[in-house]
Amino acid sequence: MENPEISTPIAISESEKTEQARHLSIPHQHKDAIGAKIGMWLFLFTELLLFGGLFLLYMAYRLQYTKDFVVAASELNLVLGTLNTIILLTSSLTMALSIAAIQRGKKKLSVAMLLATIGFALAFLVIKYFEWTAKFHHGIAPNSPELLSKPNGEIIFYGMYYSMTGLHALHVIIGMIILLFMLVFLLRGSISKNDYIKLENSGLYWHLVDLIWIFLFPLFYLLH
Amino acid sequence: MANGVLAERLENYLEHKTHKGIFAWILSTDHKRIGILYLVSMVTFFWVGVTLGFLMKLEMLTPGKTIVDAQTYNTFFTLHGIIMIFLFIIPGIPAVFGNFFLPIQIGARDVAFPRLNLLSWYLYIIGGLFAIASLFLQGGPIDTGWTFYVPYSIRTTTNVILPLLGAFILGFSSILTGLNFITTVHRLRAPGMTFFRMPLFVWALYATAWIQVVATPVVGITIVLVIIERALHVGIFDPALGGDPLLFQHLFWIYSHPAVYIMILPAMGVVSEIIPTFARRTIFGYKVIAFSSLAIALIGYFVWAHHMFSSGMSNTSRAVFSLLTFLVAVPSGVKVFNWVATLYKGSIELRAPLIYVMMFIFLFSIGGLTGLVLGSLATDVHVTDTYFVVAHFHYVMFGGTAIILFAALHYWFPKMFGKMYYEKLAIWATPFIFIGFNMLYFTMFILGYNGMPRRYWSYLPEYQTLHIISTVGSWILIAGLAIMFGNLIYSLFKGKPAEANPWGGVTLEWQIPSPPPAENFEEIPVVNHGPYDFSIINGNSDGKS
Amino acid sequence: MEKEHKEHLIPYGTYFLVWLSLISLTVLTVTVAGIELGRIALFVALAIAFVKSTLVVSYFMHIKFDDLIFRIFLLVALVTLASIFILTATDIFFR
Amino acid sequence: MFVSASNYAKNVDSVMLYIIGISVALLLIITFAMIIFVIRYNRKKNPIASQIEGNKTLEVVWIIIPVALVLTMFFYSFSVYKESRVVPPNAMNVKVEAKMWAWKFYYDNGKVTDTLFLPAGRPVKFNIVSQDVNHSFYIPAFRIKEDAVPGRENYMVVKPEQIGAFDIACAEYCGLNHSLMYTRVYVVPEKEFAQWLNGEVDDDYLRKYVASHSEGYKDYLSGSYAILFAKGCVQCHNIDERKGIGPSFPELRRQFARVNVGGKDTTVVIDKEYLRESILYPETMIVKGYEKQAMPSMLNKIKDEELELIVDLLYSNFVKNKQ
Ligand code: HEA
Ligand code: HEA
Ligand code: CUA
Ligand SMILES: [Cu+2]
Repeated sequence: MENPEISTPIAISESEKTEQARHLSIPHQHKDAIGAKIGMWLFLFTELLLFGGLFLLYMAYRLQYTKDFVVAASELNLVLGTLNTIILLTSSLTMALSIAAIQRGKKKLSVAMLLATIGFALAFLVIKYFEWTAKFHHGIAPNSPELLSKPNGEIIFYGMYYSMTGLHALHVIIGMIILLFMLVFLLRGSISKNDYIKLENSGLYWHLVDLIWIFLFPLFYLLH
Repeated sequence: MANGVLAERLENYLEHKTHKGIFAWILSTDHKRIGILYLVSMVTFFWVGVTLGFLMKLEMLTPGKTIVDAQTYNTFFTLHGIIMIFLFIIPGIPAVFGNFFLPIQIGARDVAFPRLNLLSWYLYIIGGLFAIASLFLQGGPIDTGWTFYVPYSIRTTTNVILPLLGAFILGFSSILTGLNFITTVHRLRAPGMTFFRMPLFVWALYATAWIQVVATPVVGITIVLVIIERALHVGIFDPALGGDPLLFQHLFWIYSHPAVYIMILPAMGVVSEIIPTFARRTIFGYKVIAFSSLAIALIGYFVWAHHMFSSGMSNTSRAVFSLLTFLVAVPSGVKVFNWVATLYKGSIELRAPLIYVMMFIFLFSIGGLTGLVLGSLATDVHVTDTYFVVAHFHYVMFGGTAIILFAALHYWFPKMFGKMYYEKLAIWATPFIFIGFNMLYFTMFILGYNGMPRRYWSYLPEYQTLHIISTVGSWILIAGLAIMFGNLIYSLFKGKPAEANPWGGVTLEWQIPSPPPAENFEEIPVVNHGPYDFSIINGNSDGKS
Repeated sequence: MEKEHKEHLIPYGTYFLVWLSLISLTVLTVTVAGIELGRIALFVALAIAFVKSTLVVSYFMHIKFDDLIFRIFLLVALVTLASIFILTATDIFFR
Repeated sequence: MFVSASNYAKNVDSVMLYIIGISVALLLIITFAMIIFVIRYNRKKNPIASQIEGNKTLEVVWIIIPVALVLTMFFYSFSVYKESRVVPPNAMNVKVEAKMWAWKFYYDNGKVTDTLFLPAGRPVKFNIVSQDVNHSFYIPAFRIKEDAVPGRENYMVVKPEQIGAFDIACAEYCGLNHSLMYTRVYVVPEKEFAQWLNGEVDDDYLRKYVASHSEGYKDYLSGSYAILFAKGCVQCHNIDERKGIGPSFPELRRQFARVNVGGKDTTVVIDKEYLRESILYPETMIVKGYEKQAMPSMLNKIKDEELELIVDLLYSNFVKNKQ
């Protein structure tokens, strides 16, 4: 502490001040697209970590019950799973195209692509519904005697399966609702070539849903 | 200050009403009003928690039953823990003082997403009501402890789902606040306000916000899983279905350890504001303090399993987590040293906020240093789940964060409400708080080392003497707090009007009138020096303007 | 703000290409799963999933064209996630 | 301080001393520095502050020193702790089973007890399991505990060295009677232990042995409710107000008990005599509302001093109208 550095006030001239102000000031009434996007990404991280917790559980249980997991996984319907993967990937494409279209001011194309995305989302849910009900039909539902008679590892496998795909399906539903709102905004013109951050953010959300499925798919359907 | 004169004409935020009556508050998106909303609701919830704490201490007067039976006691400490952790100490400083001062300190007019900010408050209220509602429902209030360990939380017949849902919603509220703050810091700094010109309070909030965003979802999912396991019997954690209770503990602490840094970092930020102001000199080691906040936030993720040393996890894990725990203590130590060094060759005025800060440094150091005893395997396995832990966390949470809440309340009271409190009374409260606090909690260290487990409704008679001292301490403490709160509440109505800058502070909030105008700044300021540049004030020997 | 977006207009074609790769990777991973690979099967499946997700994040989610800050943010989140996994592994792999 | 009944316990105490010693030193330095600065650099004495922004060397020093200190703490602590995790080849096995709210101990030869008996000088490996929820097997005198988690088996190693009787507590919250889940461990010499294990002497012999061979031996139930659990009382009588198969203990707080004696209702004063009678000859006086199922008589099932203990325990903790 022998050599104190004494800070001196930095005098700043009046002209320099206004110069800085002009450069940096962001009037707060204005919409801040980057800010909104930062907010959205941060939200996506929370989603990532939310599913991260589930993946962590999956990892632990899979290590503990490797054999049971393989047995149980072979009972899932690979065809439906693959189909759903393709549907979701395609919906991601149409989502991206919808944004690309509005960036170029092509409203009609944008609306069409958005509709397609919503359609794919619906298709995904319908397939998921059939998958689940088929399982329920075979008596494999939480707390069903059929399931409880299986080895512990399989009970846990289905516990993870239902909670992870269930939570994912919930996200698809929420995503669909958001996209429906975006459709309305798009038609009303409050999303336009000059201001499409809402659509962009919804797109980010939608891609995240896709992203999670990309990992769910091999972990549940491709175990042999 | 110069622009204070100019701003005199502006309507302050308390006068500026966008709606009528109560709606001027609950529909306002002004960050200052939202801060006050949080303050009021938090104090309300908080007194419920305090009352429970007080009753628990009464029950501990004698072994066996003193005033309540075992089941009631179990619900008491559970609700006490839930309220204190989720409703009081986690949102605490960020939601009240962060909301109020973060935008002002970086020269912004509001946070990045004002409406989201108000939504956070609503979620906070809803979550809080959920947590408390179980008191009035069939089946009785939750009795799992605030840690909700499975399988007990799956088996007990009390109302578990509702408070869990409450905790989930509160987590959501916390996430939204964090997200808002990060975006605000990145997007709304005034011209010239570079990252290294930000006050350390802002740095602390920024680091905290990151923990809120990346840690909270983990507990969110854990809670959801317990709820669905309880409601639908999906096999996840329940050992009867093949689940592993230890995984619950991992997931729970992955959040709840970083959460203790959510509690303490903002408090540390406040300390870094108060000390320079009253020592009238720049902070010692600005960058080191700023980076140690980030370091704590980061390393804070790597130590959670020190809560599980006796749970049966692998020996490797025990060693790794013990080592990491010791390392996380270092950045906190660095901060303490820097604060003390900031007093060196200062020009110190010993006002109430600084007294609270000194109390904080002492109490938090005790709490933190006993954290080392807990981080060490040999000793932790003896004292884990005993009153030693109870003492540790009251020292860090109450002696640390809550004491700084008091300090912050005194420091910023004039600015928030435009009134001065009675300095003498504020100072008079401190010895009561200090003595009461140490009687109440220091005894718990001894109890714990002597083997008195926590969450015990009854205990062996040999522990009684210490329990009696402790209970008497709680009465002295409450007397001190009553003086302090009484003073503040009285001053709210009868206090003298406060100047714009009563302490001679140099951060931006002191450059605007008290209370601040509705828009904070008439004109967004241009920043051209670091946050604690007292060289201008030091020019004239009596610094106050 | 509009400026920033207009600078990185991605051609429709790019999106189609990305989509094509995603679909082929899906087909690949399903086929590979049919082959008996033993222990490494999981890693192959995860590696493919990782490539797919990188594609989605870089192109569909524009990370590749956005400000540096977004990449740093993403890194922070991923590092957190990774450390949680690794540290939990010190327990579950050594029981 | 209180007893440390093994070498390991003493080692833990030295780790504690080491950490606390350093901590106290640091705490004093910090506190004194703080107070001295506040006095010395008071505004009156020092009206103009020096604007010291930092000092690289100093800051590096106070990062390095704490790191070094905590590393020594870690290694010291870890080297001590290892002893409780490494199972020595000559270790004896005892299975510990926890359930709400009692302990059971299983020995290798099939013997089962509800208080624990251990030979002095021989390492013991406890295999800890739970029937229902989490508990924690805690012996303060040995400075060690390990959770009992359902669905898995945890272990810990202890080497008792001192003859004596020590408390065993449950240290993980497990519901209503968590605070009453006490029992005891009796440490006896190898020879006596072997005799007991082979059935040559009974529990009581060991208890008496401990009572006469250890210093400062306290009454083995020292006010805890353990005996009520060990003897199974709490299976029917609750310690809190809830109704069980029999009346709850807090019902003893009433001034009189309304009882049915030989088909006639009367009231009797609740005193020690009443307690004793009710335990030994429960069928003679049945509390109103509980006539359906009589309690088994404890005559010849408990020893006289145990009876006195229970009576004292109930009398001092529940009976409010003491004469
Ligand atoms: C504000 C909240 C807060 C804070 C800041 C801390 C800080 C720390 N805590 Fe604490 N802790 C809790 C809240 C907090 N804790 C709670 C609520 C629980 C119990 C939960 C429950 O079970 O209900 C708990 C429990 C807990 C445990 C588990 C105990 C058990 O159940 O067995 C452990 C174990 O390692 C621990 C360690 C630490 C450490 C090492 C720090 C460190 O960060 C402390 C760092 C600070 C210092 C070290 C002091 C200042 C520094 C100096 C004076 C310089 C000298 C420094 C060195 C030589 C390093 N804590
Ligand atoms: C910040 C957190 C906090 C605070 C302030 C307190 C305050 C108190 N606590 Fe604690 N306590 C916990 C957090 C806290 N507690 C937690 C997490 C647990 C664990 C629960 C569990 O095991 O599940 C616990 C457990 C716990 C136990 C252990 C129970 C057991 O294991 O059997 C006991 C025992 O007596 C106790 C006592 C008290 C008392 C007497 C008070 C107080 O009543 C003392 C008096 C204090 C006041 C009268 C007021 C203080 C004022 C403020 C802090 C600020 C308000 C200001 C503004 C909002 C601006 N508490
Ligand atoms: Cu068993 Cu607590
Ligand atoms: Cu911790």
